[in-house]
Amino acid sequence: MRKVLPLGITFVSGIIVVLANFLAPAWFVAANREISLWFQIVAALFCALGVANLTRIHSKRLARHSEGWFFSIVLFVSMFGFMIIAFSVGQQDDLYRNLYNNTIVPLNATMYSVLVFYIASAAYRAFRVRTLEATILLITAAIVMLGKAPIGEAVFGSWVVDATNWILDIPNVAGMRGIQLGATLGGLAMALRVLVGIERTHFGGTGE
Amino acid sequence: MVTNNPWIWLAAFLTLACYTFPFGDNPVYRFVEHVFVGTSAGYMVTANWFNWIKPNLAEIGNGRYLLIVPFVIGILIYARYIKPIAWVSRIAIAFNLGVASGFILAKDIKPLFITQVIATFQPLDDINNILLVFGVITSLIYFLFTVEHKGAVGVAAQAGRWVMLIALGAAFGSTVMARVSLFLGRVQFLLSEWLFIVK
Amino acid sequence: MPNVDRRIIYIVMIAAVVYAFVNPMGLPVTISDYTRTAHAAIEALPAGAVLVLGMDFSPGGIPELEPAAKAIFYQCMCNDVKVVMIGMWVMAGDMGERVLDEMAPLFPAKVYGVDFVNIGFKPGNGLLLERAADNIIEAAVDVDHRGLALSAMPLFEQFRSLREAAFWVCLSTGNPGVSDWIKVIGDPLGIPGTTDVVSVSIPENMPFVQSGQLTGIIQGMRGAAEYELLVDRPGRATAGMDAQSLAHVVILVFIVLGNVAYLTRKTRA
Amino acid sequence: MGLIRPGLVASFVLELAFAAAVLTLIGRARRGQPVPAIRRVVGLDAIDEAIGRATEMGAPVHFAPGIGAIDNAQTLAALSILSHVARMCAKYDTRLIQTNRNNVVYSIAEETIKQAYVDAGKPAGFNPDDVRFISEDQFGYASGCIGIMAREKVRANILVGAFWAESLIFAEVGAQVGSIQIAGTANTHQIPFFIAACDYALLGEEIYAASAYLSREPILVGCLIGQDWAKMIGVLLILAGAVLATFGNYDLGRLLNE
Repeated sequence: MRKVLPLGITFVSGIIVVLANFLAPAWFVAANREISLWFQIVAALFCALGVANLTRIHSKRLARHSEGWFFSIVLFVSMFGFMIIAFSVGQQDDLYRNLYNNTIVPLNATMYSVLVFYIASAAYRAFRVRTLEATILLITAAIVMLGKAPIGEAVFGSWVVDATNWILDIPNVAGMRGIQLGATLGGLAMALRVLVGIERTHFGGTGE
Repeated sequence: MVTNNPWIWLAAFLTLACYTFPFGDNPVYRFVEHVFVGTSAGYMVTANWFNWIKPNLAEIGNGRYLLIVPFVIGILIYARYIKPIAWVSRIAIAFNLGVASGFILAKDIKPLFITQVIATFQPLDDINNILLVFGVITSLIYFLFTVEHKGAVGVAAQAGRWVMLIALGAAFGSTVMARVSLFLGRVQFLLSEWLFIVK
Repeated sequence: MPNVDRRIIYIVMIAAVVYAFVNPMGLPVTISDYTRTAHAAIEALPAGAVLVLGMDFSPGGIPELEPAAKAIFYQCMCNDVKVVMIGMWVMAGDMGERVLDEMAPLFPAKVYGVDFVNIGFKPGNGLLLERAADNIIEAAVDVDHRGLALSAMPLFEQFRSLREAAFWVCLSTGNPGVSDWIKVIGDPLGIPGTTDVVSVSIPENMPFVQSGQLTGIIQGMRGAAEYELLVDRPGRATAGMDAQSLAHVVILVFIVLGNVAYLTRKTRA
Repeated sequence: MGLIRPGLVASFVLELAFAAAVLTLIGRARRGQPVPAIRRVVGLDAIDEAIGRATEMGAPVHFAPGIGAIDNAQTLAALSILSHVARMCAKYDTRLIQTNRNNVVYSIAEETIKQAYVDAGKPAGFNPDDVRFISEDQFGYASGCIGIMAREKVRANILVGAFWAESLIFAEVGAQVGSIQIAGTANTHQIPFFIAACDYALLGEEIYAASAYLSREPILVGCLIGQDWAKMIGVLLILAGAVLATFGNYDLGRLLNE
């Protein structure tokens, strides 16, 4: 029961989606339509997993007064605070829009933008012509960088742009396509393993 | 000249606080990090609720009782927090992964494999076409794992590796622009919306 | 100078970008064929046609993608093309509202629900698109990001499914994103479309341009700047190009210095 | 063929053939029947070498399985490579620090390492405190990891799995603290940083080959051989199609579009 039921559900739901795509019979298509809607609902209901996980981890931290417990309070206040405000005023209220645009937007955008510092310091420390391969990589990267920033063309002339476009259009398309054809096959094989139930690692952590 | 909008001040504070991190981990950064994690998790819930869950509950209210089934399946995922019945959360995972894998098997092969193969059927009468065709072939050969890379196969595989290195170099160069763009966006915000230095 | 404090590197980077913003050099931006192709395809849409904007990004994608979203919206409104925004990313609805906040007031004659609409986020990734290709009102449970009923909007009297779209543009940060649009809408239904991708994803999407599955491509912030110039409305992407230039130079200089230091040490040792 | 949708006939036939090949090969491998051998991927030697060097220096090895969830094929590959690394570390009594971003991956990694120590005959050598869950947040995880790399004086840094923007942070800090670094990912946009900043990089699908080679797991081996055959067919199709196109014939493309 604990094994067969989930594997059966995976197989039946998946096979309908596959066959409805390739085969024409109307009832397949109808079943597929309903299953797709169900999938959307199930996926949406997973939305509180983040809140649940964080609540679990951070309430433990609070209870034990372990290092950094104060930050757990910060987390709870911002998480539940945001939800309470959003639920009480809705998504079109000015309060919500201001809160979203001035907390989530700057935080999300700035967290990732910190990477610019790492790429700058890695440029100095790590990107070295240690091997022939690293050298090819760096030379191509340098040309593309010059081709993408307007200053490259202003200083070196239009050949930088032409070279960049050629790199993107010919060797890049060839290399990326080679990688992607392989990756697509890998994805298909993985999906097949899950569908027929020989891949079960994803059930890990749900008890035996 | 700075803005007197308190919301912009809040956004500016959060932005600057994030930038203390590269200079060393510190309490201000840890504070905003937790605000970030908390609000993002809360947002997932509210956005899904307003745009999807609430209207579908209304549909059930309108008599589409069949929709109760996916609601039950979806809620089962939370059983993983209750030890004795943790296994029933597998039902939700199983359904979700079943449909997702079915979707990959249904949709990927044509546009991501066959169309790509067909697009490589280029007449070999032009140096760029020849490079493209043999570039794709050699990079595929590089990824053959049941054939030893010796002799002709070895030469082709080595050529394939070089072609891919050029592609990866292009990815490297493009990433620089991506990372700088992220930073530019924040500097634009600080200089124009907060400090009014630049229009 | 083998052991420069990394903080000095960071400060040089910050200084370069701020300097370029405050003192713009106004370096010319030449427009690539990729951007021209995308622009021309949208320009050729007849009045009354529907263009679908896939808002598949979050705030991290704003600097590279929002300027293009605004420029495309502007172009469509000027040409009486209708715009429907929908997204597989959870923040899609709010990303759409940011575009409308700035652009809708420029077109007082254009009406929400008639000329443009922001459906916002709906779950399901590629399966959302598949259902929307069947029936867009059902796929959205008849609700847009503002909580209004789609079935009451004049736009959806004519436009019942993504099949009826004339063109699509996916503003893509990653996954889900442009590959789902190609897999579900572009390739099987034969509806032309293009994408604005963050710069990281440019190389991996070029094979789809070569195969014709994408009609041109808008390449990150540079592409967005080119698009702004094509619709004759320079905005944030164009304004960022000088800072891009200087930042790229700084990084190239760091690479060169790092390698000089490395090679010197190697020859000495 | 009215049953199959027009335009998808060739796709459906090829997919069925692929599925049949993969499933047959997995079945054969499971029953111990002969299947084609998988060649050794070059980077694998580097893994053993790196562990060896850390052992000589009495320093720990750090292993990161990427930040993907458990349904990501790259994470699965990472876990089977982890099993090999853990067995090597157990054999040489070298300390292994393993860090995680995903809760589920964390619990499976812990089991994997424990089992490896048992297999190596040294169950007492396993230290649960060295398998660590850092943070669900991408940058929270990254900053936690680089802290460990610096404080614990890691000398071998093995990064295999699905990495995103944090790849550069790891690779740069690893290079800074002087670790031997072996990294691999199938996320194309991150491979260049691994090639530039690490001593050895497994490129894309090589991580799957490495995991199949090391684990001899029939599922992995069968899949990999099936994919290999499909790639060979891809090569032959492209060659034939290009030659035909040179003579102005595009029938092969039309046939595949049926």
